[in-house]
Amino acid sequence: MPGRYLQHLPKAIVARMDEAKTGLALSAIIPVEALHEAAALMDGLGYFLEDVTGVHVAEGFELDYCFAHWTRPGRVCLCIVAPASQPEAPTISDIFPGADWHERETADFLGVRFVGHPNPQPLLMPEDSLHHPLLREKTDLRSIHALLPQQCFINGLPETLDLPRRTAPCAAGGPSGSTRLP
Amino acid sequence: MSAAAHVPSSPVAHSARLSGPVSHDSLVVSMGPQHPSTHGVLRVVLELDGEYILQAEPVLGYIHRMHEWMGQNRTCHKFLPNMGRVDYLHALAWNWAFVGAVEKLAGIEVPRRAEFIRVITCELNRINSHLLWWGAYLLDLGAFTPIMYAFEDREEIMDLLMRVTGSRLTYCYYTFGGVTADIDEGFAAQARRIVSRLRGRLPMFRDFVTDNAILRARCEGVGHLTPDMARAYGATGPVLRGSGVAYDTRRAEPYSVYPELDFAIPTSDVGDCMARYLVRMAELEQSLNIVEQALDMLPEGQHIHPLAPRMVTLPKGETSFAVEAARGKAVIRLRGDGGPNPYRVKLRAPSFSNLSLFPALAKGTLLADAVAILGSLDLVIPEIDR
Amino acid sequence: MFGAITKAYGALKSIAVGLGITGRAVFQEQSTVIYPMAEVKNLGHYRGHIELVGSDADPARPRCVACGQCMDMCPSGCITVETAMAPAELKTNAFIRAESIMGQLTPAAHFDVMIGEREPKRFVLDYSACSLCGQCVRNCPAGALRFSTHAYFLSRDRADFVLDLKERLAGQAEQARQAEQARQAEQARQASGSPQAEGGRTHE
Amino acid sequence: MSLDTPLLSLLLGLAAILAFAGANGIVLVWVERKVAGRCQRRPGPLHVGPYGLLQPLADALKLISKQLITPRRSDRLLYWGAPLLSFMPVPICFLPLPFLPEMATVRLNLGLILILSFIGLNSISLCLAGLGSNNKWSLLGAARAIAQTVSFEIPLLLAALTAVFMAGSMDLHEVMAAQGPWPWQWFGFMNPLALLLFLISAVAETNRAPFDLPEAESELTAGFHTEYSGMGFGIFFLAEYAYILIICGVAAALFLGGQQGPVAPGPWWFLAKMYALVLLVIQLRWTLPRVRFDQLLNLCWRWMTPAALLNILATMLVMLALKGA
Repeated sequence: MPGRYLQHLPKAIVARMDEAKTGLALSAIIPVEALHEAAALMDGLGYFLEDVTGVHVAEGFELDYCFAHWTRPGRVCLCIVAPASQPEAPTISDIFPGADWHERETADFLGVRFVGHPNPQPLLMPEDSLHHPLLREKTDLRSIHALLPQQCFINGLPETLDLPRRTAPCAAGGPSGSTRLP
Repeated sequence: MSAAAHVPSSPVAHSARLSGPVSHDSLVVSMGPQHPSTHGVLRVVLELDGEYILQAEPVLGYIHRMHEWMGQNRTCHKFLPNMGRVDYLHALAWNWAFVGAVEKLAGIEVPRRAEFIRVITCELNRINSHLLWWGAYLLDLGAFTPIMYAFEDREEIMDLLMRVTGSRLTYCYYTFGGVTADIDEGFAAQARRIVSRLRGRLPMFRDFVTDNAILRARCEGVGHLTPDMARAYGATGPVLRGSGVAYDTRRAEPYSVYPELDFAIPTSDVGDCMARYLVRMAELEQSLNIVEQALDMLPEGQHIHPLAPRMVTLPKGETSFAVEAARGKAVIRLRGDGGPNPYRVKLRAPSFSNLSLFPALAKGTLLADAVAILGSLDLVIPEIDR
Repeated sequence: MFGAITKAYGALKSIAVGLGITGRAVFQEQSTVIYPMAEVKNLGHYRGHIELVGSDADPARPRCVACGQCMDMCPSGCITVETAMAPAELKTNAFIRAESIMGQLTPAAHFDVMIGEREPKRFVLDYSACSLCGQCVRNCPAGALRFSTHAYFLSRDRADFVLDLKERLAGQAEQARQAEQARQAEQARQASGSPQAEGGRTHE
Repeated sequence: MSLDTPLLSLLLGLAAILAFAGANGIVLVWVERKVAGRCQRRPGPLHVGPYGLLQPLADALKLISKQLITPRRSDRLLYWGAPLLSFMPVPICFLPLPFLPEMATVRLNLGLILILSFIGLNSISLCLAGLGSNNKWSLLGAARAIAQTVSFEIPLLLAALTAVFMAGSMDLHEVMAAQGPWPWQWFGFMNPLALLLFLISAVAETNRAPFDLPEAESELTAGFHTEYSGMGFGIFFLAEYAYILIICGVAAALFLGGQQGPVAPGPWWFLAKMYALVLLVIQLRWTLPRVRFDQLLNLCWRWMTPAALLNILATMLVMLALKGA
């Protein structure tokens, strides 16, 4: 479902993933500028932000925003690449307040700056620390293309991107279903 | 608020790390990092007007160990023991999350018996975790005795888990392709004894604590969490289910043999501390059911796949694997680059998201309520700081 | 008014029930073990620090083939094995297969170790750094390591936790030998007292 | 048993009272810890002396020998005056308690008023301790202590007044004498609501769990005595136990017939009833969670004060009716 919307974002590369292998239903590599819009879109679809993962790659900083849904199966990953020369990304903490801490953590570990963040203090690292522990040596960096062979870097087609709706709600998997406490 | 407006208005605001401006006639107190109710080294900076909380800001990082850096600088086997130290109360869930992620990425098969053993031990560990939460929560609320009763049962379960894992708290039991030791008849018999013993104890817990008028007064209507708010902050686990959302990773992203097991997801629509309390107490019963079923269904076979590699090499690519830990959805995101070390390991800790709710929940409540809310989120600080 | 009375009654009743439960507990058996006076009984499955396993032929000589894999596998780097060539008479023609990571970024490499070719000169465990994960025990190709049940191991000095496991094995073997001797002496005394008992059993 | 010179009697009595208060503190610490242990199915103090009986002595020794630390920028006078002030009223409160049949140390016809007025001083000492420590948690504890004590004095007094009306005297000896030896002749049986209100207020007045809000260690770390070390803390502790005993003694005299009892009336009955109430108070602490501050005040103003007033009215009406009949 989100794929149909996401692929209309300018320059978005949306790929359907093998969920059994990658744990993702949909991966969308989008331009940095489109992140805010895409996050708002995910919010409108009722997804919640699971986490933000920053990876130091040869191209710069790959930031994965993983979203999941309470009733819809499949995890959706929005992926942006902030160039090493300008390690910046727009904050989405105005859309998902929970992103606040995830972004601060990513800023701590990688030194990525989140533009417009309401409280850009270090979260896990000491206040006066200038060290970003997850930065890699240049020789140690891999290209994003080498790291993500599963993503086929082409625009998907709308009909293939529609994820099937689960017939029953996720929760009611077992015969007992869910019990509502008084 | 723009970045410019955020420049701290006074030295107090800066040192206290509060995000909002501090009024000149309010009291700024630092709850923690050594405080009886922050259970570990969490610091919460509070701005108080009398006993009313104007703003609260958790300050993290006191037990930050950079597990993610360790993860990408050692082999999977060497990183595995770290997982018992992330959430030390439900160590097996994190064991499972990491082992599962590596198995998923590297394509390692797990024998069916091992899956059942994992379910049994993981659920026993969940019971243990919930029992400790129960005791510690009552300690937060000023009752000293329940934690002792909880520990009586916890000791039994720890004895049982020590039988196969050798440890009592920070287990390192699951391994890539199975579990490290098989369970025997004695284990099964002891597990059944514990299940029936606990079934007998739960009514006592209910009479002693759950039905207590003071506990009800302290918890009911306190820390009301709406589903919308839970979604905005990414809350999971009993915190989310206490707000009426039946979201459980064991059902939503089925893994292992959970689809074959019959258990319910307790939820409550109320969304206050009492709802979260009741959800956890109901989960205890469900976990007992799961353990019993899994023991009944336990197939013969190997506890570890004979072809399980002694040395895991991660292929290129990435994967996510989520398990339902006692505190919520624990996810390991793993990226391989063809070498034995992961290129990136990301630990998505449920307590991290659940605690990020706290400033919003605590605002406008009394100090005593803040303690009740903090306790009801069931935090494990090493998991938040990682 | 009536509602208030019912509420107050309910509250008081719940408090009375609670008092009943703690009151009963006063007269129940204690559930704690008073540790230094009483023995902790459930340590049968306790997994303490690792120790070396003696070989079948000579219990004082470890089975270890000094392949160094435990060192490789240890997440905390708390094992140090110094290698020496074993006495020639121990050399066999059997090989066991071990795997090593040989550095950080290359895939796992296999290598074969000849049993009895090498032995550990020293086998040192720094227990203060050990996380008891058991990777060394599980991955030992020679089955030369196991967990001890050494539970009451306390010291104020960090240096006391650096254990020479080879020495420990030799000590254990010596203890076992002495215990065996004592047992045999006891048996011999009994045998001489009662002629029916089998007296012909000799040492080894 | 009566001594001729009032001064001698007073001095002897005071000495006896101080000895009793000290010994009582020591014994109650042991009882508290033992009850706590047994409630939690563990042995409690065990190693010092038989059944750990000497443990409180060892603790007292430890407390005495500890360094007294005065926090920087605290108000020294208030800080060190507070523990003394908390213990000072104790001997006065003990004076009118009817320990012996013929003799209270000082027999006053306003004995009850004396006790209840001096017991209120304790809250002032808690307030000073919190204020003087220059610690934010202590300050919160001090604020709580004042509000709590001021509120609960009212139902406490009203409940006591009920018994006073029934007996027609404020002398504890006479209240005692107005009750019969059998439980159904005790005021607590005739008017259980008053007894209940008195007990709840008593627990709140002495800052015991579930109303231990001024110290509330899971919220305020240790509340008003966060900064105290050594005997500063020890005296607060001693005073707390003394107040528990006093208030339970008053309850025993007012509502449980005091020295009156079946078979053989006498001082042992009074002591037995007093200590039974103390045990109840101790067990409450190891059973219940703590109430919240606003709930505590709600309980006082919206439930207990009206109930006590109604109760007093009903008692008067019944007594008038009985008198008329």
